[in-house]
Amino acid sequence: MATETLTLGKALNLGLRRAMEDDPKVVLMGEDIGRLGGVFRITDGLQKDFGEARVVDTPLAEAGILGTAVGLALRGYRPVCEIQFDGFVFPAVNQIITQVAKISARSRGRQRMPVVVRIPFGGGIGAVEHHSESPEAYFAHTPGLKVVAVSNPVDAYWGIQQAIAGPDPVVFLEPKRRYWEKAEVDLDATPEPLFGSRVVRGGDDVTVLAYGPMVKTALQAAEAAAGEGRSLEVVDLRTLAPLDLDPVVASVRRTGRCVVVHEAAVTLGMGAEIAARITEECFHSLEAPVLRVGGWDVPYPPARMEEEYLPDLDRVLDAVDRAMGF
Amino acid sequence: MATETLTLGKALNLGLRRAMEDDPKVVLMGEDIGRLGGVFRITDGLQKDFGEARVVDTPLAEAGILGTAVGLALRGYRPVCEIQFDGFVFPAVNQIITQVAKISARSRGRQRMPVVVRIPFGGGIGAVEHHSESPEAYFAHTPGLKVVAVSNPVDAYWGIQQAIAGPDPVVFLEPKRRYWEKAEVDLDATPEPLFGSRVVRGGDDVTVLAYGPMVKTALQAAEAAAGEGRSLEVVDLRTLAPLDLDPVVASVRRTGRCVVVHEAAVTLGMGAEIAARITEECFHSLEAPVLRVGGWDVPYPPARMEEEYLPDLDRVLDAVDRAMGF
Amino acid sequence: MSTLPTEVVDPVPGAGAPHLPPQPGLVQLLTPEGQRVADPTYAVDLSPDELRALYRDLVLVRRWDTEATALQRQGELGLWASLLGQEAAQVGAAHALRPDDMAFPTYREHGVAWVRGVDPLHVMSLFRGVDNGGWDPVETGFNLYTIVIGAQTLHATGYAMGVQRDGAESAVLAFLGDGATSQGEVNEAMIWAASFQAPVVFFCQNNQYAISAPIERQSRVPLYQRASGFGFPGVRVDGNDVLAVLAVTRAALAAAREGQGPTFIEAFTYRMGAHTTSDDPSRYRLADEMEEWKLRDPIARLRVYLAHEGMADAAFFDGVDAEADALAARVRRGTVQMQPPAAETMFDSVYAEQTPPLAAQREQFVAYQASFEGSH
Amino acid sequence: MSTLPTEVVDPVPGAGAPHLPPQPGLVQLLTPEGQRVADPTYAVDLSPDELRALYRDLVLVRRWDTEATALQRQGELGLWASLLGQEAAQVGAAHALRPDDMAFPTYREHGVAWVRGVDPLHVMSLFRGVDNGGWDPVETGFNLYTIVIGAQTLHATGYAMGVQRDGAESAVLAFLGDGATSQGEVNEAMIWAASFQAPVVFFCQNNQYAISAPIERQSRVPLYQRASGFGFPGVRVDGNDVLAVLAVTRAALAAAREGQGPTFIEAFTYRMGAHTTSDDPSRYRLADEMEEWKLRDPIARLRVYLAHEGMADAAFFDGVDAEADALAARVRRGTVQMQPPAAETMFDSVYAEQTPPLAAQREQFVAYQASFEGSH
Ligand SMILES: Cc1ncc(C[n+]2csc(CCOP(=O)(O)OP(=O)(O)O)c2C)c(N)n1
Ligand SMILES: Cc1ncc(C[n+]2csc(CCOP(=O)(O)OP(=O)(O)O)c2C)c(N)n1
Ligand SMILES: [Mg+2]
Ligand SMILES: [Mg+2]
Repeated sequence: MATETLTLGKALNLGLRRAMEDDPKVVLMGEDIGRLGGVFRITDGLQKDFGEARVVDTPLAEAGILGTAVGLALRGYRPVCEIQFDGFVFPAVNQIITQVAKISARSRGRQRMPVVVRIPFGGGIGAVEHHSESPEAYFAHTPGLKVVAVSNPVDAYWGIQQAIAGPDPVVFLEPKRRYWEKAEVDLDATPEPLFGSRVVRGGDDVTVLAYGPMVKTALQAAEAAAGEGRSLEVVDLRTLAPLDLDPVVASVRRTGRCVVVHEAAVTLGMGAEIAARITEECFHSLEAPVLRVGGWDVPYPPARMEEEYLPDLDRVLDAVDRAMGF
Repeated sequence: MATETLTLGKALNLGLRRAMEDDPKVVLMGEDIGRLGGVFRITDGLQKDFGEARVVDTPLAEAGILGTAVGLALRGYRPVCEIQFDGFVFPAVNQIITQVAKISARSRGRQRMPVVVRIPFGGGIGAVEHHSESPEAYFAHTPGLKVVAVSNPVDAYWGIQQAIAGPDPVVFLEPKRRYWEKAEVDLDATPEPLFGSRVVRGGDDVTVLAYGPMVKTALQAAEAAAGEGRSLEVVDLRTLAPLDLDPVVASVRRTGRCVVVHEAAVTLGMGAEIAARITEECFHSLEAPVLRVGGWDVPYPPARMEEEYLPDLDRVLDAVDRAMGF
Repeated sequence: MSTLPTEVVDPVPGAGAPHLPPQPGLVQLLTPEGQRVADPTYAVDLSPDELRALYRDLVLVRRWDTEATALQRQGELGLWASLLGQEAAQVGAAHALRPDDMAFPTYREHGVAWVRGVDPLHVMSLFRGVDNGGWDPVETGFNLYTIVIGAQTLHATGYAMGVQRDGAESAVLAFLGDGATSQGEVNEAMIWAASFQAPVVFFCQNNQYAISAPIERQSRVPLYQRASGFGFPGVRVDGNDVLAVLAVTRAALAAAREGQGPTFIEAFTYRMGAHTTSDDPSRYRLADEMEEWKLRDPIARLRVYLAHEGMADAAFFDGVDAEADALAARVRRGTVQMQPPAAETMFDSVYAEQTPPLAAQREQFVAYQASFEGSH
Repeated sequence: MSTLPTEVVDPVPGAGAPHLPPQPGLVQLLTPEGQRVADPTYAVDLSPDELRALYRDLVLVRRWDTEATALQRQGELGLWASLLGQEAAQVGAAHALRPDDMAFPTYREHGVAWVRGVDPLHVMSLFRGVDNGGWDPVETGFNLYTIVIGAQTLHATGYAMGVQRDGAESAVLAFLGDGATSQGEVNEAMIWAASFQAPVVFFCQNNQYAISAPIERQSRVPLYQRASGFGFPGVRVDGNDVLAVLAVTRAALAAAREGQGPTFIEAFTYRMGAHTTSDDPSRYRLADEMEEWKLRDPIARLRVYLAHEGMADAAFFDGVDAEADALAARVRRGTVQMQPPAAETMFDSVYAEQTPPLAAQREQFVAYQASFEGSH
């Protein structure tokens, strides 16, 4: 059994490598992903081993990356596009929303779009403007897309392979500030399904939902809460479209309280949808409204103010307190 | 007192005219808005009267329209951009989200962005693909933007003038299938504030929220419900960012039930945010969860299937029934 | 207000005031009067059968187009985007394609669809609002229509990159309009195609207008010159001359197949109808202009040539007309009968692997619809 | 896999293997060896004072840049985008601007900022993560930095359309990189500028790389040729020759002011440092290349010229160096002291008219922050 200790970034790198070995139709495309190996080195070494036809350093234009990916997909390829930073996905949004997301329905299933859009997302790395965005809600609101946000090396390793192997377009969100976090990854395990949420810590008092970078934050909050005798159940949503709320519903029916955490602006962030759905499903079990902890409704601030912008352990606990106090 | 019977489209046309008379810095920009007067004739006659410098037929590129609007705004102009149809706003989304929405915060208020983006939105006109979209949630989720959706000629006439006169960027959504609906407009009245919702029909059993084209649908539902002895209070939200939920909260505290209606896909549509907020504000008054009636989570279907896609009177009443049955 | 040159622009030769003599630099093999002329670079040598086939296609697609416009007026279509005047550009370009080539149309390439063997009824179903075009893009080598201006040019380029990776000797033809040349994505497609020397040919029908915007709004210089800025050849061809279009497109596709990279073709033509049936061109263009372009009709000149050369007689022409009427009748019959699929199918091809929430929505929808059965 | 020409591309003259003799078509007025040469089209006639002022600016911005890189290494900045090697392109272009002109930079135009009178500390505050650049764009005629590649070229063009509407005789200078030329929006900016004959000059610093992507990935032909496809002039200038850059930019801005429309300037230069302090250029470029470009240093040649012509002596050069050190010290002192504004200010300039929900969020935030006072 091959178990390795991998960072999240390295797990993605290995996952991409394995996907490329498994299927010669997999083509990686993006800015600086070849010779440089990507600004986060997620594609490190892949161009050397698979050649320039399969790891394509593109011209500098995100619409071009996604638009040509559509064409490659129509020709039978499985393009995996890297968007260098979250804030630079917007030039590609026209292709993603009007083409990638719609082509299967447009063609009544004759044409499929096995395109993966990898986006390092979220803040917390002290970066300049546009490098710390959390654009997931734009995609999760768009019918035709699937959206995944991994939180750990194991899901990163398997998730990227599953996303690539799947027949539908996937916006694959990578928590950039967790790229250097490590875990043991069993490279031969049977992976969990890509589109499912998972209870990552059991608890009884409040159900805390998170995804991507905030899973660690939620777990830290649960640890701290335990010290004060409060028991939080933490769910890693893993998939944002489709949302897998079954484990959440089961949990909330038990706890009666729910807090959702994400970095994206709270207004119309994932928390909004989750709150609406959970309230509908668990109406009679809820002791308090579903509370949301998110980024404030302001443009992501300069790096030296981001600590006050981002949800942290304390803000999660504050929401837990408010939920308990209802 | 000058009261005229105006269609919604004509009210916009007059409102634009008045805004241009009031402020020589107002410049209209868009595809086919000049000689043709726009595909919906909303700018009819304005180029003839104000000249080509103030009513600009642009090259065919939406990013170009929004990007040059930013520059004009930085030079002290007040650009009003027409996006020909909702589905064609996406090429401009990069400029709207990364520039228009952020420049005020980026410059700490030194630079303001009095840019209005007019978008005929929504379905129901039997159009081909991309001509029936409801993209409001993308904008309402974006800090820095204001989003307005008018439902009637009076709000259209005043709203467009207020949006143009204001100092912040406004995505101004026009319910295209209601362009031909008429109302009396008092051209000299004192308008209501732009950013406020309004109770348009009083009622006691369920609060129904709508905006843009769905206000009429909600009112029709209320009428039908009244026939069956059920009293619906209908609120025209009018503004989607900022959301003015005070009248809604007051209403729901009384009715205990709330249904939100929009054409956009239900997942992460405006209904999600409203449900989350109303539940938080009215938790102890709610007799049922806030229910959402929206477009299905599929790409907008071909015209001859749109009737089954779009919320209508029956679907609103169905949700009302479910709310009552909780 | 000093220098506002919004409309005072350099004339694009032949655009504002078209005159019959061909423009310098315009490739032409058949004059508007039906005379065969030579071009220093481009030639075609077609058999009488091939020439008659071209003529037949031109007449048939025009007849179909006329019928479609009529059907729209009668409420049977939601919309129609007429190709009137652009038949030669489309039929000529399509005849240059080999079966293994791939075409990426806009929303107006009914003539290309026809030549690629797409059933006209599949095009009609889109404009009727029944679906988004029901043909098989793989079987026909003709992608679905793309309505978002320019998006398909990137798809074509990416597809051509796939052709390269397959080591195939196919080429890709990307259609676009003159207005589309202003879209950023179209320019990116040209940058990509140049950078990767992808086997794609950009075929721009410059029909002088993007809805109401005259070509001068998009470019002050002839459009075909755009390509040189990206480092590949551009050529302007008489878009109403089916022979010239065929010759130029064939050459460009051959170059693409041979690894010489992209070409930009500007087919200089004219939209004789409205932009679509929703449009009112009298608001932005003069009748004179149309009168001049009528003299350059793409079908008339081939007819004159065929007749004059004795390659076709009255029986042939009558036969084609009869065939055209039969096609129109078939199109009409098929169109008026078309019904949309069951509404719940809108849930079925959003994803290849259906998601549980959408499956649940579908169930909810079906149950809700069923609740009305018998009631209304 | 047959013809995959991803790296086998036509050489852009002088990009892959730069050699000292100037490229044909490259405007140069001062050779790398410090010799004044004439150009058939462009001339400048500068007084010794003006030449010394140019030299001073070149040295000062380089010194500032060096200090900033050091400060980043010491953890005082989050990031730094070095202008090393591009001083002449930036200082030359900036000196061509008049006070009433407007410049739209990317994120690397510290040299332009300096010449426009922006306090270097305002640039430092951005890279320290304290704000997004605190200078006043109106007062300095220098817009805020734009990080989304190319977005500013449209802003510049729109601003220039405003200048037209004002009847003003100002011009606009839009900065962009070689990589940026592939963005759709940049091409749209050129289309707009051409269509409206807007008084904007596109100043592209071709520093041979977009992070790791060599210029050949963006274009197979020299970049300045892009403009001709859009119908306006393009010119390639030696970007390491401050005199030539000044001459060419002045001429282009003058033409813009006179209503002759846009120009595209390709300043052929080289990024001597990393893309930013986060980058590791050893992964994608060879040391040789840098060695060759060192011989074309933009400062050395002006120094040689000044000295040789007797326009500056050791005292002058020493004085400039001392000034540079003083500037560096001031930059260091100011930078390490900079603190972010109070966190709640992030709510304050999202809108000019604050919204009630955001005001409520601010209150909530302030109350929440206050709840910790004294506790940790
Ligand atoms: C991105 C986008 N913007 C706007 C439109 C609306 N629209 C449809 S056709 C058209 C004009 C297209 O002109 P051109 O490219 O010359 O093609 P033509 O219609 O003349 O064949 C416009 C503006 C669209 N379909 N897509
Ligand atoms: C839209 C967008 N995509 C990607 C990036 C990330 N990025 C920052 S700089 C850069 C390269 C820019 O190259 P070039 O235009 O040549 O300018 P240079 O950095 O060489 O001055 C990239 C890809 C970005 N800032 N914006
Ligand atoms: Mg056209
Ligand atoms: Mg560069």
